Amino acid sequence: MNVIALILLGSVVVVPAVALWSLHWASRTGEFRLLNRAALLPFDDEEPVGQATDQILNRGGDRR
Amino acid sequence: MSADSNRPLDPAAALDRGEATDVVQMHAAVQRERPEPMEGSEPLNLWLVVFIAVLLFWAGSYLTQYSGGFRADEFSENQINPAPPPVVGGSGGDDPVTKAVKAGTPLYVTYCAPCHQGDGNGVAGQFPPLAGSEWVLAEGPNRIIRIVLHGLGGPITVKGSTYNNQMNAFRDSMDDVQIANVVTYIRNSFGNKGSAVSAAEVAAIRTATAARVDPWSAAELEGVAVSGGGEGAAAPAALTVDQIKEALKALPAEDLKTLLQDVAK
Amino acid sequence: MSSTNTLKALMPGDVQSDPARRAMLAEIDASCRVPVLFFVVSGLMWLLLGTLLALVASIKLHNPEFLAAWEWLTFGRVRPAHLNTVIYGFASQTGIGVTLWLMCRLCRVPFPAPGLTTVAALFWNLGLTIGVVGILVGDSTAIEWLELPRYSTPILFFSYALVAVWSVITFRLRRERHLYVSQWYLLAALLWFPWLYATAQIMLLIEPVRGVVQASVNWWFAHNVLGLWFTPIGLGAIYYFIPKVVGRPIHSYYLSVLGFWSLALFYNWNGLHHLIGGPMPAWMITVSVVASVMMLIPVITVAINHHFTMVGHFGKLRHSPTLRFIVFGAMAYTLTSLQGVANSLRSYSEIVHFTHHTVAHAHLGVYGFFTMVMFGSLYYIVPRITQREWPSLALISVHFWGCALGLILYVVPLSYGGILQGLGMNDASIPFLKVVEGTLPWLRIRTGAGLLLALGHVAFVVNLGWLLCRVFGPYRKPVVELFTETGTAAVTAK
Amino acid sequence: MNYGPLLFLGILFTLASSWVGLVLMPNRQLGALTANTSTNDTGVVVVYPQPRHGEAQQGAEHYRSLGCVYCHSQQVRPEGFGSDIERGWGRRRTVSRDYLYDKPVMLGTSRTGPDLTNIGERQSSHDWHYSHLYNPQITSKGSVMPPYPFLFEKRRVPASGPSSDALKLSGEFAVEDGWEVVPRPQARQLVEYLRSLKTTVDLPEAPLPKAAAVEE
Repeated sequence: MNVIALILLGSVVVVPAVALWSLHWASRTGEFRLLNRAALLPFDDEEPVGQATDQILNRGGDRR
Repeated sequence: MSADSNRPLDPAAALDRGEATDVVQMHAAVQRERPEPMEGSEPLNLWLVVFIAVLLFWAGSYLTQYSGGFRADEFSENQINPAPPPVVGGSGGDDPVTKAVKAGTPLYVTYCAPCHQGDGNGVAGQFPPLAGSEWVLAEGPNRIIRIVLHGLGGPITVKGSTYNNQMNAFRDSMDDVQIANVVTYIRNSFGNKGSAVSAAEVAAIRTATAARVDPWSAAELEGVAVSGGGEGAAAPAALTVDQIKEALKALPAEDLKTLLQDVAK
Repeated sequence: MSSTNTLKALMPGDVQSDPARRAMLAEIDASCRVPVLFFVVSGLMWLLLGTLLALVASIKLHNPEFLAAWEWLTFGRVRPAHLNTVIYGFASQTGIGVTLWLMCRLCRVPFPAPGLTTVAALFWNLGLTIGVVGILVGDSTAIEWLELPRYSTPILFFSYALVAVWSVITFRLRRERHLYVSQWYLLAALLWFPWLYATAQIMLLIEPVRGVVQASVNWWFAHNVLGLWFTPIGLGAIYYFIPKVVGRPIHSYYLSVLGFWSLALFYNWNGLHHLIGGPMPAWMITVSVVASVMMLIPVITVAINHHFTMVGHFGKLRHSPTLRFIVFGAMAYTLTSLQGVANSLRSYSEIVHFTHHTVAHAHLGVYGFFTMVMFGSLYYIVPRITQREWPSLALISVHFWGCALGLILYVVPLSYGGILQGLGMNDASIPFLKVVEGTLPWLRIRTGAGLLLALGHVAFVVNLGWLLCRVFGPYRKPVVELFTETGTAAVTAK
Repeated sequence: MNYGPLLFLGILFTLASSWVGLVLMPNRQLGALTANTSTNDTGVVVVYPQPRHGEAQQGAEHYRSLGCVYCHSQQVRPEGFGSDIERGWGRRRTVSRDYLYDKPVMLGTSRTGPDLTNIGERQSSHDWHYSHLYNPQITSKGSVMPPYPFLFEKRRVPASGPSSDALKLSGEFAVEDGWEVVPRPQARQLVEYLRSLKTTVDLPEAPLPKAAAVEE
């Protein structure tokens, strides 16, 4: 058995373990709470949710 | 949010050009909108999860099957089901011509095609054609074998056109069998129809011309009988006695011994 | 309207309307004005030069006698000069500019070091000028994606270090506890690139490793410049601008998480699929093939996420230049990634490897995806940091259609021609010169497509130059009247 | 995902994984590779590969500088994968050991022109290479390779008579009487490099195919 094979096989065990642990940690410490807050981050007062911005092309017709 | 941001900042200080004092007016320039509220943190779709699981399974099996044991010297991903060892010109009928043509193909592509082109028509003004060439199709292969062994230099007329270029010697690149195969290939391809050439013929000419270093000239070759000659008898008529002597001197002792034995036979 | 209010209630108090908040946004935009504009404008200058070099190289491929007498304009020098000007001159600089602005906006802090970063941008351009001239005079390293000669790279690295350090400091200073998806991608790009670049420099140019290990490092690096530098910046921008322009949060947070981590895990293993059939031990290539196929996970995830955010809002493509470019880029990302998965399969690679198909694929990725996303971002960012509107809508249309049609005309025929070329090459009974002859029509179409792209670029540069002239002139208000009728009017009416 | 340090560690860890897998591991496996020593049919000990010296090495620098690698690959794919071997680009696939002393390794990713792994074996004639570099149309009509006139010098035939290495140009490529085209040192070195490109030696991991005994 080659070193590389061992490392690959080892990582098959270690990587999911680390992933599971970090998921557990994340849910315990509230990383997944208030996701809406994070999702709303791009919006601000000037350009709030529910308002499309940057609508500058093909507006000529509407104006007249 | 830090405390100081609650204090209204001076908008003029915020803009280094200080041209707009009214922040609302300033931002009006970038406000163009239409209402449409929505929000989302949709859970994962079940089908997506299934798809990912299938991919992961495939990845594992592909990795185990085609990794060549993670060895540094295993270059084929198929070592579980190895390809048959490549044999050039293995089977292909009993006909020696067919066999030789098959074995000669890769040799032609490697050594000859760069100049004489894949279709054997050469390049006008540069490299003479092999297709229909009187030099190739001569009754016997004595001249063509010599050309392949030692190359050719100086002007030569082929199919009515004159060419003046330099052809390589291939005596070190190919052994007798290979030269026999490639000459047979040339004599039986591009519409050519000629007899097969045997390795023995090549060997005989190779031995007879062993001392030769320079490429042939067309004039010299004209002096070589197109066919005939057998073991050791292929010494070209054009050679003088002195030339032969010199050639013998140049031979390594062992080769000379073998040659003498051959002649004695 | 009620759901908007619900969302507003979820936002922290200080996000809600107050003058301080507005002033802060203005301050943030103003703080990155100089460095971002410097990176963007110099990036576009490199784009023009790169386009010119590309046209020369493209013409040379079907007219080999074209400009053949000059050594410094021979194909083997123009081509790497083109690649390096567009990759390190245009794409990287524009990418850095967009990254800076997004970072500041999302972290809610003004950029802490505008002056220093502008100096860094100066050095970046200096290093690159030296490097590109070096390639043209014959000092190219002939290592793909890393052709810039050794003497130019320390300057680039120094400059990059300045930019990255201050971007990461901006991230550390963030006044917003929550992290948005774009920030993950941008932070990752900022950290991944120096590692890649330093490793490749050391192992290939400073103290070269032995034999084919160089090829391994080369393709690990080259593919990751795309995968771990441009892709995260591009995706970060898409994740920001689609919600921003359509006015609606991203479809699913969970898909974002899955997409980000699967990209981080798989993309960096992809590089060695460029060596299929090559002199590498089988396992290295197999690992890369597997990782390339696994890229289906992040690609499909991200595509679903973006698509469902857009659903019901496609009509906005008509009105928003940003959205047009960004959505085009997002679609090209999906396409080029799927094409990449196919190209990395051994049986398909056998045909398309070594052909112009790969060239088309690379352009679909770097141009169709990344460059288009950058253009879209600039249409959004520049008016905000300069407080000026785009002067000409017609030029925006010319830019979009020139680039979009040019790219389609580039990629589709050349991909097809590449497949024909590959099939021809794999049939030993077809002479090589016949195969070459067969590629000529596709190469000519490519030159035509290049002209269309060049037209788009010129339109964009003219529009931007026009806008910048207004910046340096007196402040003029008419921009508001020109383009808004619902926006400002509605707000002030309330 | 609001915890910065975790994000930071994840970002570094993912790249570290491929850095170990695709950079450090190959270097560990292949970095210590050595030349192969074998005895050929005639009993001569062959050490392969050998570093390039002199003109051939200088030629490699011109090959790099002129960007030949953007159109010409230097790798032969295995039998049954593509048609490299049928096309005569090499008699066996190339393996890691073939590139032991190359700096940089110019495997190439494009075959706008043919593969050059074995060009020294396929075409050893100086004249052919000179004509081909001077103008590819002389030797390969219809090629898209650019001509390299700057590697050659057009000059008056010296009083001592025409140079031995003057190009034999005829037809549309001929130069005026009393003039000749001779290769500059760069052309000479480049051709030496091209002629040194050969993979004709057996390696245990990539044996040459055995020629079937055709003559009986």
